Amino acid sequence: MFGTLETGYGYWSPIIWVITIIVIGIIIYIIWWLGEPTYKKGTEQTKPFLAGMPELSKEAVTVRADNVYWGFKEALKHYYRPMINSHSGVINDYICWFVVVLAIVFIIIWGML
Amino acid sequence: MNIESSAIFNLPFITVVVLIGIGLYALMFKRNLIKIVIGITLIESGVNLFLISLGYRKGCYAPIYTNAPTTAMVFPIPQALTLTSIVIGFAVTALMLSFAVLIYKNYGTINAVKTRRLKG
Amino acid sequence: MIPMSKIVRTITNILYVFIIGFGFYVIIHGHLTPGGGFQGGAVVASAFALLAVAYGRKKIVNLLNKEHLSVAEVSGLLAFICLAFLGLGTVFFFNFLAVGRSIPIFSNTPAGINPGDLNTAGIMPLMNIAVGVEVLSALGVIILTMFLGFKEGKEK
Amino acid sequence: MNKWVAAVALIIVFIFMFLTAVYMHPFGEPENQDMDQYMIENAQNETGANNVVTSVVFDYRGYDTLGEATVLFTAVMGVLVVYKKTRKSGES
Amino acid sequence: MFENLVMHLPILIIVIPLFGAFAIYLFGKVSDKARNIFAFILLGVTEFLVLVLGKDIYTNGLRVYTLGATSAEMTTPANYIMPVRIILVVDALSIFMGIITVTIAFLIFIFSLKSMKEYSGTDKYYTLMFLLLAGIIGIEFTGDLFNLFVFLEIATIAGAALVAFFTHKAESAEAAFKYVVIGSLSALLVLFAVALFYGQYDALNIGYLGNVMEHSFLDKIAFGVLLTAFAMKAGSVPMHMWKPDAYGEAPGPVAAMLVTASLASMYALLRVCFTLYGRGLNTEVIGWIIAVLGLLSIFVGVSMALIQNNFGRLIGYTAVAEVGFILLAVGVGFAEFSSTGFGFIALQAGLFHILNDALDLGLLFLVSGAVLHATGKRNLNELGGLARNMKYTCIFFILGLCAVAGLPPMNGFASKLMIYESVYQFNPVFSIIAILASIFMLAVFVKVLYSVFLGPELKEFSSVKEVPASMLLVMGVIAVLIIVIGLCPDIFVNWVINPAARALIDYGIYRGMI
Repeated sequence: MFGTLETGYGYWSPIIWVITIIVIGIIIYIIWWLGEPTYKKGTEQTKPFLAGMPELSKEAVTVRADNVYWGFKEALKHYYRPMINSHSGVINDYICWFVVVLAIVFIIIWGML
Repeated sequence: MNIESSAIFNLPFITVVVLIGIGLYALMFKRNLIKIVIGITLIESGVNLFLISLGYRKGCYAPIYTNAPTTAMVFPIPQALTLTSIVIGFAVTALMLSFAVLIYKNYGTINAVKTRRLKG
Repeated sequence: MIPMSKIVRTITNILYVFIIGFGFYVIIHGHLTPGGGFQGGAVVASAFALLAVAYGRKKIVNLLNKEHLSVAEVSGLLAFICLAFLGLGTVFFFNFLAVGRSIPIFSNTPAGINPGDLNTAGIMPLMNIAVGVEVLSALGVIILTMFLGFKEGKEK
Repeated sequence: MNKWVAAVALIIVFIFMFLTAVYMHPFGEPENQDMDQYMIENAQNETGANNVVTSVVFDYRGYDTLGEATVLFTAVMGVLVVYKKTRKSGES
Repeated sequence: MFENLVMHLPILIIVIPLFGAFAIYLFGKVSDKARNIFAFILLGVTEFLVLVLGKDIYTNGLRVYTLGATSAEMTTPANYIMPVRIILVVDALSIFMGIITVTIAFLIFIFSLKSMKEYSGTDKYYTLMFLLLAGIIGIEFTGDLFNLFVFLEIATIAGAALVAFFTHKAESAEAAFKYVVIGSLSALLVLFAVALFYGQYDALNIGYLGNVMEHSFLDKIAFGVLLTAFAMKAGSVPMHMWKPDAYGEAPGPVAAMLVTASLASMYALLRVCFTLYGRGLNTEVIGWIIAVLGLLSIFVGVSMALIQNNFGRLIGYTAVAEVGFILLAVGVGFAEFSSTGFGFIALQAGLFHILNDALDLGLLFLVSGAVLHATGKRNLNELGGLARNMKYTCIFFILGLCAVAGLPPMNGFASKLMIYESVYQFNPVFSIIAILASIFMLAVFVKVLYSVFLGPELKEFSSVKEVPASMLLVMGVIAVLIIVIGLCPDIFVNWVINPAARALIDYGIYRGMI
């Protein structure tokens, strides 16, 4: 069939995938359409409820890139600290890594002879 | 191949390896950017020497027919390759040195350990 | 950089003509003797370096113009690549002037060991000159640029 | 990166390169010489130049020479870029 | 006449950009507009020629071009046993890489017209861009090892000078210095390996060397040097650290071009492994080395990308991971080395991923360039809420995100699915790690999407305008290509990728032409 890619184990057909997505979308739309239309724009419903506090300004609630995935980074602290240290930014270290890999490759190739 | 005899007669090749080794040492352990450039230049000289000494044949002359004493000539191709490689090395050296100048202008130092705002 | 002493400048005045002349000799005899465009160009550029060191920063700007040099460089390269293009009737880089071709320029045939004849080697003398011009002006531009340092432009 | 690991790696690389030098054919006695012998014998007839090196540089391997001249041009461009006037500050 | 033109195409595709580079510098002294028109025409011609050559090679097989000989097909002199001149050999793989390179360069040129307008020294920028293009195509089309070194140096020097283009920023000089040191070191070691070949066999031609090679100790050493040098140039862990530096500091379009430059190193690695050495090596061990390097690249690249705060640098780390996917697939393909079964599928997947990598990362780098153009900022901490003012850029970024993270139905998904499934049959653990890393990749780009485009509108960006139409057009073209390749991957795999992979496996054809 058009658009079917043999992947060695099975196959991948983007056309079928797109059709499936469209069908699922239609079903979702039908379910949404069957629901009760009590939502109204511009009323009290749409405002966020922050435990009765006044809403903070947009600037204050912006999550900056450093804080995204903070928990993940904190959990993997012991992995990230040596990784950041090894990316030291010194050109000599880059070449040291190169020479180390060269030595390892030489040893493997020599053992292979 | 008889290793004992060739180890003595391959002295030019051993010089090449020593040059490349010194160059790699400079690249790995010297913190001065100018010395790093010198390291690259050393490796380049080593490779050039390697090429040119590969083209040598015993008892032969330069491959130029103008008033040549004999037609026994050394290999011409390594000389052409070395010429190319020397010019390329010159170009790279000029570019690296001007980057070093620019780094000095911006950072005020050419110590590799201090010029590392890009890390992590 | 300040100019050097009068002795140096006088000797430079005498020498640089000879250096440039020797450079062009090496370029033109590239197909007969050791040397060629690159080596000769480097020799000529060393005369530029000598001038720059002897005369210092202020005067060298009047002596050598970077714009002209860079235009000369591009022209040399364009000449070189166009010579290569001219062989395109057969194959790129075809030596269309050499031995046995129809155009009788640079097409004498040397045989064996001989004292040398400038009128040989096809497009090689032309390419030598093109490359020589390119190299001398390229090295000249590099020497001048690095010698003069950063421009007094407005840095932000 | 540990300095000692790097030093050991450098020594290993050096040893292998040393072995290359030892295993290379004896200096001055190359084994295969077909390509160079062809040029020594035929360069003068084919190109008309006395200097075999020049005929290699500009005829047999002229394309490399074009690349080489281009490298020089590129380096000049690079040096000019480094020393250019800065007009705009792009980023804060 | 037409047949004659097709014969000369391999050299013309390299030389026209080279000629253009020299001429553009002269034109730039006269007028900017004339220069741009001239450059546009030249690139258009090159694009057309590369497509014509591609059609010819996919129908008639590979082409050789002997420079300076009396006839282009005469690879060896009459009655002589070996080639003495430089020979260009263009087979399906070369032209595949060539089409990618020229197309990306063409698009990037149109993008740069507006985005680089307000910086000084634009004529040097375009000259260097053309030189970089010529260098990359020279690497891809050549059949001569020393020539490969020369063009590698052209690409390195031009790339380094372009990385340093923002001279008003201190970091760009540092990144360029690192790039040129790493690049010239690897090029010099390549030259060392070339000298080893030359000393033994007195030959420089890849095909001829493949035929006569005896796989002695020196050849194995040369292989080690070549493998490591090209892996470093391609940016594989642990020799990847120059890559985020250089990509992060280069202008966006330049970074997109540098992606194709490192893919050209990947091509050189493939050429050395498959065509030069072929089955003479212990393919299983070498395949394992390459695959492990790839796996490390995937893991380290993705995990380091997650904590970056610079837009370009973050994409640079994901570029490391993408190269890792290619290396993993190619390593599996090399370990199996057969024209059937999962090894061949893995090789196809690796080549397919080269195409997708160039497109996806190209799009993302162009988006970063567009953001830099619009806001003047690259630090993710300072950006936010741009989707309100830059709707189209945001949409293109989301498309690129889906493609690079491997979400269906984008092109990245198709190639990654092939990689997972074929690698799974080689070693299940590798495949699982690759899938996990792909999920992380999505997380990385969701972070970028959130911190750059989503979120409340910030005051300092309230007057930001959408980038000019030509830049949007370029990003749109790449996005359309991504979707088209994603929707009908089988056409590309069967028509384009399959011959390229076959050209690698059946190395006898390449060697037999000499």
